[in-house]
Amino acid sequence: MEAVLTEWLPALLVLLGASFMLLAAIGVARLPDVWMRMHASTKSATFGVGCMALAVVVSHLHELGVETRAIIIIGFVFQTAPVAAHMIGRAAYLKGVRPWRGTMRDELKGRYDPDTHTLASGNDS
Amino acid sequence: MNVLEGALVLSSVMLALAVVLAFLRLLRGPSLPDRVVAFDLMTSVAVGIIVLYAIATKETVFLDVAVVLALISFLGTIAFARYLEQRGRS
Amino acid sequence: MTGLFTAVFSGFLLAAVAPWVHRLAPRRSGWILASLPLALTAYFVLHIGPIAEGAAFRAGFSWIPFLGIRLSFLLDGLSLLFCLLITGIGTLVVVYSGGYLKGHPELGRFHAYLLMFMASMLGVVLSDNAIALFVFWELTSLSSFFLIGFDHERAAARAAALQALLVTGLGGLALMAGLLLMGRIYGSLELSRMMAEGSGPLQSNPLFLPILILVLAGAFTKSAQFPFHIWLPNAMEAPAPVSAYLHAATMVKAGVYLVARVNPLFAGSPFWFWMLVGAGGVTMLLGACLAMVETDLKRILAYSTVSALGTLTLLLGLDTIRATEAALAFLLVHGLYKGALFLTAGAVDHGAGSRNVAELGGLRRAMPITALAAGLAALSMAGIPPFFGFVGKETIYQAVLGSSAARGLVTSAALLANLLFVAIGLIVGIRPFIGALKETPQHPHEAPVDLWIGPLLLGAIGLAAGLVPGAVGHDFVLRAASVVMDRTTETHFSLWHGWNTAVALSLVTFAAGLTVFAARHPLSRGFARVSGALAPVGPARGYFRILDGTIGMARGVTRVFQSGYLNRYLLFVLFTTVGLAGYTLFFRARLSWPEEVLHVRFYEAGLVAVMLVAALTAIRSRARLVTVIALGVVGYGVSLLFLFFGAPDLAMTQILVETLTVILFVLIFYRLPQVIVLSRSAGMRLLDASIALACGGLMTALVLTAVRVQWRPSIASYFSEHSLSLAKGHNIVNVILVDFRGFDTLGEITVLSAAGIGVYGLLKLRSGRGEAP
Amino acid sequence: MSFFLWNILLAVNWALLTGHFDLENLVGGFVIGFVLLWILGRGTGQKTDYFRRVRKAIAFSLHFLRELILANLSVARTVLLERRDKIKPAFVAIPLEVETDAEIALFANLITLTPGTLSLDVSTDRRVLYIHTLDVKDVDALRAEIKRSLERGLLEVMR
Amino acid sequence: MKSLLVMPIVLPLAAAALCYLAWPWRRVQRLVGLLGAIGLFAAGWALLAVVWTKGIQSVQIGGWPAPYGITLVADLLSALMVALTGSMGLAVMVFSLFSMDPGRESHGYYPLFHILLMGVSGAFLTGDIFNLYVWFEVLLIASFVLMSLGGERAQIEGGLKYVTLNLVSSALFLAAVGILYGEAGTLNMADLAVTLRGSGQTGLVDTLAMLFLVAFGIKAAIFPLFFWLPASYHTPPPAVSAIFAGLLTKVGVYALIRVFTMLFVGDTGYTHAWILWAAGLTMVVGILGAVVQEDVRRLLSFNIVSHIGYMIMGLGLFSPLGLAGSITYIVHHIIVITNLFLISGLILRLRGSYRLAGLGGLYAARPLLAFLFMIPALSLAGIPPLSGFFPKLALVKAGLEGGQYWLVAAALAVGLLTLYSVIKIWNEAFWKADPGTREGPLHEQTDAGTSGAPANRPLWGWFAPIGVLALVTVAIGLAAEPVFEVAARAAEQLLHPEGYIQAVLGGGT
Amino acid sequence: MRSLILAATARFLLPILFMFSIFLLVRGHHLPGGGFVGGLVAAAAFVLYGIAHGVEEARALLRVNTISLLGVGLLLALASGLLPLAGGEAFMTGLWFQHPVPVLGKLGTPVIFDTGVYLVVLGATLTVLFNLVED
Amino acid sequence: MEILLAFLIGGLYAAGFYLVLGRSIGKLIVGLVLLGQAANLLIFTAGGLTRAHPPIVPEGALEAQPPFADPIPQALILTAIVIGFGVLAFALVLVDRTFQRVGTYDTDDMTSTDA
Ligand code: NA
Ligand code: NA
Repeated sequence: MEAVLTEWLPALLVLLGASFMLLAAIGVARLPDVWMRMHASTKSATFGVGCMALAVVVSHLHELGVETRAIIIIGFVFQTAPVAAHMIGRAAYLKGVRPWRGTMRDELKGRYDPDTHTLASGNDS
Repeated sequence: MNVLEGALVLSSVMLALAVVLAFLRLLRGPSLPDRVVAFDLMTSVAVGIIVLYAIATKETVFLDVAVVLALISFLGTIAFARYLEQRGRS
Repeated sequence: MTGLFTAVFSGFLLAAVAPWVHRLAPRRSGWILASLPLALTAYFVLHIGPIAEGAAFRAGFSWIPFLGIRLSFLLDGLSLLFCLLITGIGTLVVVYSGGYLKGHPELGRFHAYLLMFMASMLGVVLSDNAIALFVFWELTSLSSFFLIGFDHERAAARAAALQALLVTGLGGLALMAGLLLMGRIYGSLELSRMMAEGSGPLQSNPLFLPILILVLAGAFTKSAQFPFHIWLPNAMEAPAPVSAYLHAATMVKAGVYLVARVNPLFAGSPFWFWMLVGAGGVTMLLGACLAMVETDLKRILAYSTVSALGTLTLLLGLDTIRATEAALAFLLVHGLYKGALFLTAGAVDHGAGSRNVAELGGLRRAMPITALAAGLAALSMAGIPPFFGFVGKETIYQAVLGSSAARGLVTSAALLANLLFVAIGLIVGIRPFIGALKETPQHPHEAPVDLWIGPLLLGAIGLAAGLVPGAVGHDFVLRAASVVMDRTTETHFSLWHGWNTAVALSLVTFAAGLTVFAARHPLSRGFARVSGALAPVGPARGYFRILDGTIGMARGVTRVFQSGYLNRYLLFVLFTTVGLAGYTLFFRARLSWPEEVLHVRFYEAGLVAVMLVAALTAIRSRARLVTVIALGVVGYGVSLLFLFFGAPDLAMTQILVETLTVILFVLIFYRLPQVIVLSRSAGMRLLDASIALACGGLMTALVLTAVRVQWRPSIASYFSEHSLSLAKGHNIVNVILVDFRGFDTLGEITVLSAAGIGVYGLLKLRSGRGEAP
Repeated sequence: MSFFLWNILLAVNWALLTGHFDLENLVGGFVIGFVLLWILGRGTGQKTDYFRRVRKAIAFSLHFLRELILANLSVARTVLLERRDKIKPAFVAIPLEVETDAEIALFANLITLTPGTLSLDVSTDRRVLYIHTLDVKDVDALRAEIKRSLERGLLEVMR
Repeated sequence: MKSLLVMPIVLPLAAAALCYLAWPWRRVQRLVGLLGAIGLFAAGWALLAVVWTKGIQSVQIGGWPAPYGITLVADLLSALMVALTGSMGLAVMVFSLFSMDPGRESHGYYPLFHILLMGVSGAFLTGDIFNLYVWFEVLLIASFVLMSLGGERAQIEGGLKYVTLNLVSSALFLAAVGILYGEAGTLNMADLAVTLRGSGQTGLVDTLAMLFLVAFGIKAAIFPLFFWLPASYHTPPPAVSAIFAGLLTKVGVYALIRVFTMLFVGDTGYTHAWILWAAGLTMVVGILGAVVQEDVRRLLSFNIVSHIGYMIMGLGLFSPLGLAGSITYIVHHIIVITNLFLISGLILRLRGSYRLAGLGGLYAARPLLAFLFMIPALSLAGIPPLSGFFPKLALVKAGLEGGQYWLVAAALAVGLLTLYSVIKIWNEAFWKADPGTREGPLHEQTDAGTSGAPANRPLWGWFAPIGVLALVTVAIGLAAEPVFEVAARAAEQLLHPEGYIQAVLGGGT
Repeated sequence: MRSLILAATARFLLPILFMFSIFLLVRGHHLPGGGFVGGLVAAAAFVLYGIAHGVEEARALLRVNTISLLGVGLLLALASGLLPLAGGEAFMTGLWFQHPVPVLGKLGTPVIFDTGVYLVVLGATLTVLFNLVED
Repeated sequence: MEILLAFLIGGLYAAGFYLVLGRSIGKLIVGLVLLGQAANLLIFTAGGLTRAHPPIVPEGALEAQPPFADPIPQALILTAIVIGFGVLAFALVLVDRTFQRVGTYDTDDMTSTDA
């Protein structure tokens, strides 16, 4: 039981985290446009970091300081990664990066004011 | 070598690969946002690497570095995004 | 013995207050200020007796013992002769100046310069310490500069002042080196100490010839010997009293004084002989001939002064007791008549408004006293008995006839110069006053007393001394000559020695001189043609050629080095780095490959590879943001390296700083154009790349040596031992930062604060926009 | 909210009692405290929705965790298995019901972390959230699903 | 004593910090600035007096023993330099109070000025090689800001070159310190001296010496590393130029003297030969730059470079006389060049230009100014008996004794060209008739800096520091012996660092 | 155009980051951190807030002028160094209270010094970034 | 590892110097940053490397247990990093001012202040 808790569980979490990070990297390397890549980087990398930090939590069960730090990492990454994705994603759109040609539809098209960057909801008219 | 050590080695290989893949995207672009995404990912992986290193060396102080990196790299990405947006305007 | 100090420094003190004295009594300032030189004259006159008895007066104190500089004064026969010349003529010149420049707004300053000169000149001839002598020597050059440039709004005056300063300055520097070397050989800078040692140590020293050249360079520039004579005619830009005082009677004789003073140390050397005789002879003839070409009273006098200085140098070079006596006698003669002639020239200019000899004539009625003074001086110059000039000329002939070498040549040269002197004397001192009155720019009128008293007295003294040559000769000349020759003589000075070769030569001189005077116009044209033809290679042109050449070279050198191109500056810096450190490392230190201490792990190698590629990307990328991101990758990579090798504080700090750096870059790059393409030639890029790589290679090599070498254990263990026990902290790095080496941190946060203020200031305070809020 | 404070206090108290101030004991203390409060709270008859909200929050968290894992699995599938020309991304507008800044931000962030969706921006009038979908065949069904599961769940916890 | 040694660093820092707190109140900042300068002046001279009477002083910051903690050491050279720093600081501060525009005054001029002084004093006093780096950076950042504050085009352009080259220097310095620590394992200079002497590895030590030569050479502005100086020193307001000209390069020279008398003395035949080459070339190339300038401050800037050559000449000669000459030369040059830059500011105020072509008539109109110009100008040219003559004499003497005849010839020739260059200013600005074409106070190089306030501030405040400095120039010329006495003893201490080492490490090591 | 999402997040993150910075400062003497790192994190917090809400608001939140922070920080650091002079000790000699203070741990002049560092770093970084963003 | 780092350091120095030598002020400043990083790594490496053992006195111990990384270079680098940051912040704004005031980013066009 002790070995499971201090060895197998951390090992599993570490491997899981690393795998998802690798997955994120593969996604970023392979997917065809910036928004699709962000799906990979945001979700998988965040999840990967989360797993790793969790591994710290489970392998150092008796130090509050260490655990808090791991939890801070998890909380912070989950809080900020989507915001970062939002900022980059919108900047990319505003900058005029072309979506991948396979993109089915674009309900954003024409909603941004090119000068003020205000975004219309489309139901104001 | 126990289970954890094995997992750590394997993980470090994967993370290294991840860094390289992200770095390749960073080099190739093609657009600036692509590079920013790649950079952002690299910092995330770096957080992972540091956590891994902390576990491997049993030096919990390294974890603080990961905390700082996680806290601060966000700020860098935001700055990049702001820059991109400003650039897009002109 | 404070008298000598007072004698020298009272002049400086009075100079300092002269402008205020002048302001208090603008009309009488000349007379008032002249009381000092008059008093000094009296003071020195009082010493005539004792010194004639063979006494010498000393005073001195240690001024800068560290450099062996004493402010030591020695009044002996030689200095006394000069002192009387300086103070006596000084008195007259100061009086004269007050009248000559009456009403001039800068007369106060003029007085100051004149008095400063007088004091400096006294310092030169009284100093026994070589460096003290040099100090005063330079001060005379400086006062001369201010006086030549007195009419400073004229470009010619400024140029002449500069020229005089540069030429004499050049010689001065050479002299300084020469004197220092002499001081080294003798172990003392006191001239009298050197004399006591004799000429042996100096003449046997391998540096003798360089020293001789250096010292003579000083003397020749000051005394306007060929080819350094060029500054003197141009110095005629100065007001007449200056020409009379500095550029005829005293300052230009400083070089002669120097030669005379150090003669005991150098004499006997053939170099000494030939350099003095050669330069003196050429200068003597050249000056006399060029004087014939000129039409301006002062320029004629200037060239004749050059000639006289050449004569003096030649005579000193002959190095016989007779020649030395002749030199000193002629020095006195020349001082008297030339001073007077310059002053009368000034009076004529003042009264008639012209100095052109062709335009002047018949002024005797309008300016009788001036005419009298000029006539007295001219006759002395021409060497007519019973004037003192005759005595001088006789002794000169006796001296050249007694020359040990090249007697014929020297004698003919002296004859030629003297007969030209006769003509010149007539041209400047007689001709303007006789004959029919010529039309002049100004209605001629007699000068006020200030302007004629000086020349008249000088002329009169010239006559009086001729009448009693023995008194002058014995008390001054012989005593001075004994100093120069370092032995005593009993020559008898008199107007008439009976019929001898010298008298014959005098007659020839006089007759030929009159002939030349009669034929002066065609002769002058002939000389002018010759000098005109020689001008391009002459020293007058040479001065400008050297000056312009230096400036041109300076411009070229400056353009190469201070090109304005930052790239080139950096190339210089890096070349120097690689050159000096690289050369030293590879050729003077033994290099060896260090043993690998820690084995490389795969992720470390990968990280290093990523960092290097990122650095390359930073170089190659044209988009700024990519550069910044690449920079960020390198920075984060560095922090990971810090982490891997046990430096969490560093890693943390590096991450924070790197991120903020990226933000800063991003904020700045908002405002810059996005893409920058600066086309640079492949050659330039290659140059940059190779020098950059060489520097990088140097750093690699240095790190490799540093890794290998450990001269002794580092101080690190101390910090480990005491961090907790004494400094109460577990984190050794932080303890070092806030305690062990907290002082560094204090400086560091100061830097940060200054940077913050700097950014604030740069952004907020802009020209055209920013005043105080 | 006083119940929440009480609960925290009890958790800390528990940790101190055990003598080990670590995460285990804090979490354990919190659970024990929650149960105690729930029992005692019913006894005193004080009106509070604290217990309901905690239950909802836990439920929502579990739901979200499931979504998160699903999201990552779906990304994995898309990245590793899906052929490129089969992927069907889109930019989609989602009408918003959440109102406050914090709600909108939280909602947008949760959307990003759930399968196939990535929040891009909120319209200036705060009425529409624009998202990017990675590989969704039926956009309208997605819209409905998001509003149903995520937005509703969030609103229940927050209000 | 322990507290006196830190005062030259603490007082300016306190003044700077108080100025920060008094940010919105310009008058308070002016007062604090002046008081701070007075304090530094007093501390500097008190320190010199103590060192003179009681020998080398040292204090361990934080009480940590050497070589572990940072040592402050004042030998005579250091104390002398600090005293001069205080003196120039006070003179230029007074000048600033009358000449600085309100814009700069309210944008950090006073705190930055004090930070500059702090850095300079720190560099002179520290006995720790890395701490020296820190003080260098302190004075550099302050100078960067002072250089570019105001944002004129010339300031910015010059500032960029100044910043870039000095940062390259810092990177090299840092590398040298890193290598030095890696090999010697210590940072304390006294300890390093002991260690290097015992290392026996001449080649490696020589290599380090060369790195330091380049790093400090850039800061000292020697050939061929000086380019940043003439590119920038003429661009900021006159008070700033003056303090830069007087002090900054001297810190580089001081650092060269310090390391090349303490650390790198095992192979002087090699290392110091390079210094001699640098000395000669610096003199010559610098003065050649000066003679072609047509702008007062540019001309003076090149003169700074040229005269750095004299200052390191004595170091290269490495003899008691040579070093004493160098030290005396530094003393003289600090005072004289500061004054000349102050005078250039006064000229600007009176005539609205630094360009020689646009100047003239000052001799007739401003006899006092002409007189006050001539003193430092002639002193710069080494005219006796002013302050510049005797150190040059000492250097020439030392050069002759060392058999360096060509170097002596160069030194003498450079003296003549220096004379030419200052006379050029004299002839053009003072003697030449006033060309009448006033370029007004808003000439291209004047800027926000000099246009703002000065017109309504009294001229005596400009003249006072100039006059005092001129007086000092005359005084230390006429009474050069005390200066030489101090310099000679300082040189003695430098050539026999045992005293220094003893004062730092105590008897043991 | 500001982002609502970022603004809300920043409002939430500011106190967390700020507290973390103080944590780093306090325990820096024993574990990685210290005044410098702490100050930078605090600065990052305000910068983030400034980017999200505008510098005006961030300044208002900070209340004090950033340049005063520099002054206070430097004076604090200086005072900690000068204090031992009164007791005849060398400049910057560490003086420690006998008993540790709860939360903060052992207090002494080096801790005060580190606090000065913290304030200067915060002040300088914010002076730079605020003015740059505003410009 | 030291050898590898030595080459990394050399590479960073070379890159930094190359960028500084280029004419663009933007690249110049990037080059200065690289130089600073290279210098920091140099100090770090020259002082000797120790893997994974930070110089911290463990809880309960009286001094750090060897092996531990040399704390001195770390403290020096920390100071250098901070100083470099301050200087860089200023230099960056200076570059910005240069571009705004001079209107070019080419250092070859900035020769007006020289002879
Ligand atoms: Na992310
Ligand atoms: Na080593």
